[in-house]
Amino acid sequence: MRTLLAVCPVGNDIVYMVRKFREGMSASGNAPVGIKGAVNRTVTIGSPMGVKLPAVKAQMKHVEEDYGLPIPMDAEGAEYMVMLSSMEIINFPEYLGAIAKIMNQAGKTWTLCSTAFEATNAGMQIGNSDLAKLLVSRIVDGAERLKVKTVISPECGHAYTALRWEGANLIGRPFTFQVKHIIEVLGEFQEQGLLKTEGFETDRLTFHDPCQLARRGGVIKQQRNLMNQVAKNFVEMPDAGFMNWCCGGGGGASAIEEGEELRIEAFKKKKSQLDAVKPDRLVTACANCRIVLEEGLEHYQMDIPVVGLTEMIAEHIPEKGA
Amino acid sequence: MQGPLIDTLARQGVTRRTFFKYCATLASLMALPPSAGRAMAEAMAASPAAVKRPSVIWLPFQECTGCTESITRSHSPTIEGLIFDAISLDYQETLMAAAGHQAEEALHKAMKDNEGKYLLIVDGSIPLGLDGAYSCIAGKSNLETLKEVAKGAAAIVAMGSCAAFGGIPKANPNPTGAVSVSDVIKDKPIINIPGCPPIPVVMTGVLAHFLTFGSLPEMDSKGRPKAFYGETIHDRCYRRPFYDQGKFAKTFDDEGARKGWCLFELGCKGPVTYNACATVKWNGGTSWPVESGHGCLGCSEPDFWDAGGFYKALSMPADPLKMVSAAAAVGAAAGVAVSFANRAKKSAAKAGHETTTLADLEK
Amino acid sequence: MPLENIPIVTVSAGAAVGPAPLDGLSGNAPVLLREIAEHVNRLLATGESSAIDLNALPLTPADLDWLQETLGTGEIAITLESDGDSTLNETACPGVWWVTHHNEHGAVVSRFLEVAFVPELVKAHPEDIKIGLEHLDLLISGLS
Amino acid sequence: MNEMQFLTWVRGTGLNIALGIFLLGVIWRLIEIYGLGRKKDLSAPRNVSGASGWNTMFRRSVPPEGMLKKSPVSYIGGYIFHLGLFVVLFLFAPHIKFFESLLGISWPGLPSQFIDLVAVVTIAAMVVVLVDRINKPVKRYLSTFEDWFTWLVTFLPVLTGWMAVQHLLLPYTTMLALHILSVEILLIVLPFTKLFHAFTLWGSRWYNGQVNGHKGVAV
Repeated sequence: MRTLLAVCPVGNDIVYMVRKFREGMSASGNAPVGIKGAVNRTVTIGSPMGVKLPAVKAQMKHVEEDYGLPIPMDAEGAEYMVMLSSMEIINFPEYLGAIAKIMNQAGKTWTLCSTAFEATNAGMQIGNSDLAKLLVSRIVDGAERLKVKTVISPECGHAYTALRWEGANLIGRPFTFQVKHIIEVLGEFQEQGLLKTEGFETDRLTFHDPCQLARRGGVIKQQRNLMNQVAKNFVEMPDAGFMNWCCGGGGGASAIEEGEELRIEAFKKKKSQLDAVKPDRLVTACANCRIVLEEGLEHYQMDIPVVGLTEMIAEHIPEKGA
Repeated sequence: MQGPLIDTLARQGVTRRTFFKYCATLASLMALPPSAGRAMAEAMAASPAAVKRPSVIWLPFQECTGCTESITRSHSPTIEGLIFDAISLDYQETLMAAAGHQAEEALHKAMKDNEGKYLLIVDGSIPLGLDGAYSCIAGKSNLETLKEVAKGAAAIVAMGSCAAFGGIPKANPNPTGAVSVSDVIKDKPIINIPGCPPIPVVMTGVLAHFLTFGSLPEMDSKGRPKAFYGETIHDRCYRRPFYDQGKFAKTFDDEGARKGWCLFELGCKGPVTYNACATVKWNGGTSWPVESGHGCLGCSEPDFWDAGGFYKALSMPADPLKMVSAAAAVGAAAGVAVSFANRAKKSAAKAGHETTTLADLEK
Repeated sequence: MPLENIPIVTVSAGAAVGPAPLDGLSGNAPVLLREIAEHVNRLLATGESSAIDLNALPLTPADLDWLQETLGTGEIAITLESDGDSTLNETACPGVWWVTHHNEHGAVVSRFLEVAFVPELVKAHPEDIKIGLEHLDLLISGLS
Repeated sequence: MNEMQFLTWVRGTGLNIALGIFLLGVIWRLIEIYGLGRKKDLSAPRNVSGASGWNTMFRRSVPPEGMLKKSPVSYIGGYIFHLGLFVVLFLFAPHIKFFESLLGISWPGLPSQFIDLVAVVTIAAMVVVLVDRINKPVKRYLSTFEDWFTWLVTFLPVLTGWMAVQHLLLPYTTMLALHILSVEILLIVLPFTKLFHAFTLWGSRWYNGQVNGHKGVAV
């Protein structure tokens, strides 16, 4: 599965066609059950997985203890406001620690926002502009209340697209702040020499480009520069970058149970890419991709762990004072 | 006139070699392979000359006498004349000495004496308008005459495009209601020799066939002898190679025209015209329209007069495109109207949009 | 006004007259040589004579000139006087005859390339020979 | 109606109607499509050189890396028949004469033997593309009536034109008339089917390129 966007000779953009279709289906109550639930939880509770603020706080506390670094919340005037996806809060707490380490090393001020910690925009996934707008507005309100310069989208494809490209159009006015993907921010730090790492990964690594980040987001070079900073044995899969093949869960297939068969079938393409380079580990920068990839790798009994790029970078940041 | 034809000819001073030469040429004209010329010559030479020359009646209707002119130009004293000596032309208004009642008598005598055996040649179309009053001979409409004379004919030759297809009299708006012979007569073998005028040798070729084989030659779907009308002017045109090379005269006096390039763009109808001009040529093989620098008019095809203009290339529109500007205007108007409607619909939808809520998802 | 002041544009006859001047070659003539060779081969192998009707082929006047020039002139040139001349000329390739029939006005009515030991038309027909024999007999009887 | 009258009709009345509907449809649809306008994108643009509508208009003419190998039939076959259609349509002398009569401008043509060859190659390519559509389960599944229909109305003018020139099956006059008739059907159908891409191609490429160029993606 590779979006038609990249190849259609007459310039059809299938994504927008599907979006229009979803708009109608969702408004008429015909969206898949699973995704309806996710939207419901995001709107009422604040997160598609039902994570509430106390859970985030508990997580913050754990990370603060583990890393010995403060995790600021609602710090007005901070340069960066960091968003999380539920996936990271529940499954990948390392992400928060990684951010703390990186920001600390770069000497940047940053904060979480108590009214807008969840980046995932389930409204956009279900294809409903009104709900998507509601969810984006929470982030905009939070960012403007805290007067931050930049909002950082987590390693989550949809969250990034919803905020970076759709957000301003949803609320009908340009943002007063910038929106960046964490990989973009890391790339900037790297360029500015604010990202100092030590040691190298020596096993064979490859990188899976999330479609929302690369093909639909324009972030392609940064992740490669970052990979090369910490990995000795980084190999590219065939078709990597702009023309990369989907994890199998793109276009919302990961958000619904009915999509499982499709995901497994589509993963064959990914498998052929992986078989071509036979990596020891697979690095990516999208929590959604990560889960779908893991599901696929398990199904095809491939023993390739999947890791997030941000965490991997963080692991190479020297301990403070060390 | 008894004995083989060749003896008859010999008595008229025609040697066997002359006859064979004629047959070779005739075969070439009839687009038959060279070997056929010899076979034809052998067959004709050996065949007994008819005891009695077949009677031929020639009826002129709405015509210009061009066909007769064409035939007579080839008539005497050429070898074709010999073929004519082999027939008895019993009625031909232009050529016969008789006139008035005598002529009518000759016609009726020939019809009576040769009933069921005479060959009827018709040139000119038959007007049906005003009960045929547009053209009458001896107080009878052409329609009446044709029906009467055709009754006893063995076969009919429709000479020229008028008799064969209605010709120029039938051109839009066809004021006289002109039709062809085959539109009127349905129960007799009819052979069409169209052309405006037809090539003389085609006429003599058909007669030669009738005399030697006693039948009409093989015909195409339009009733024309295949031997002469089997291929298009274009296919046998000596300028064809220039067409294939994409070399065209753009005007009648440009460089291309002087170099003899293809006249397609000047409106030549050669590609859709079936006739033998390109090989037979006119005026004793002197030249023919395309060789003298003018495109083919398509005169041996039905309705050539109304086929979209003589100087318009075949690939050009036959009529002025009247609808185009109107259609463009209507299209533009429709486009603008629909655009406004779309915009109105869009703003109405925007104005009437009820914010969807979670409840809507569960509808 | 003196006569020479009247502008008269002279156009050379070659350029102004005739539909196909020297460069009017269609490219159809050279391929004919192969066909002629086929016919000659057949003549040698089986003795079967044959002919090509040049008027039936899309050849320009320039093509015909080229062909005639290319085939060249042989040793025999026969003229048949019968209702207009016919010329039967051997080309430089023995067995290949260029046959042209004219009508009594001198116009060319048909043109053939005949591949034969002797062109058919040249041979005397037995029937005619019989008549000639009768004539001979008559002459002989006149001697006595 | 004999074949000459048929030919005169398709060259006259038929052409008049077909060109009328064609123009009406094309102008209507172009105005309607472009009249829809384009919303201003309020998100902050990411400027990357090479990422713009103009770039995409040309870049999309070249198969993206690796795609040629992935679907050679679609790309090579597609290219051949599109180029073939272009050559046959615009460089065959009788066609140029037709355009000249409509537009008043003309240009040099190509020898008809060459056009003939191109026509045969085009026909072959179109057949291959069709067979590919039938054989590949995904393509077959995605194909609707319109896909088969538009293939046919595009194919027929090439086939009948070639057959007319080659004197195949029917007399030239009839075949030529059928050829023109098939072109008229194509003209009538074109504005209202996917064949309209002949007109919208560049615009939609530009649009696509522009939308993605805003994101800094050179599509």
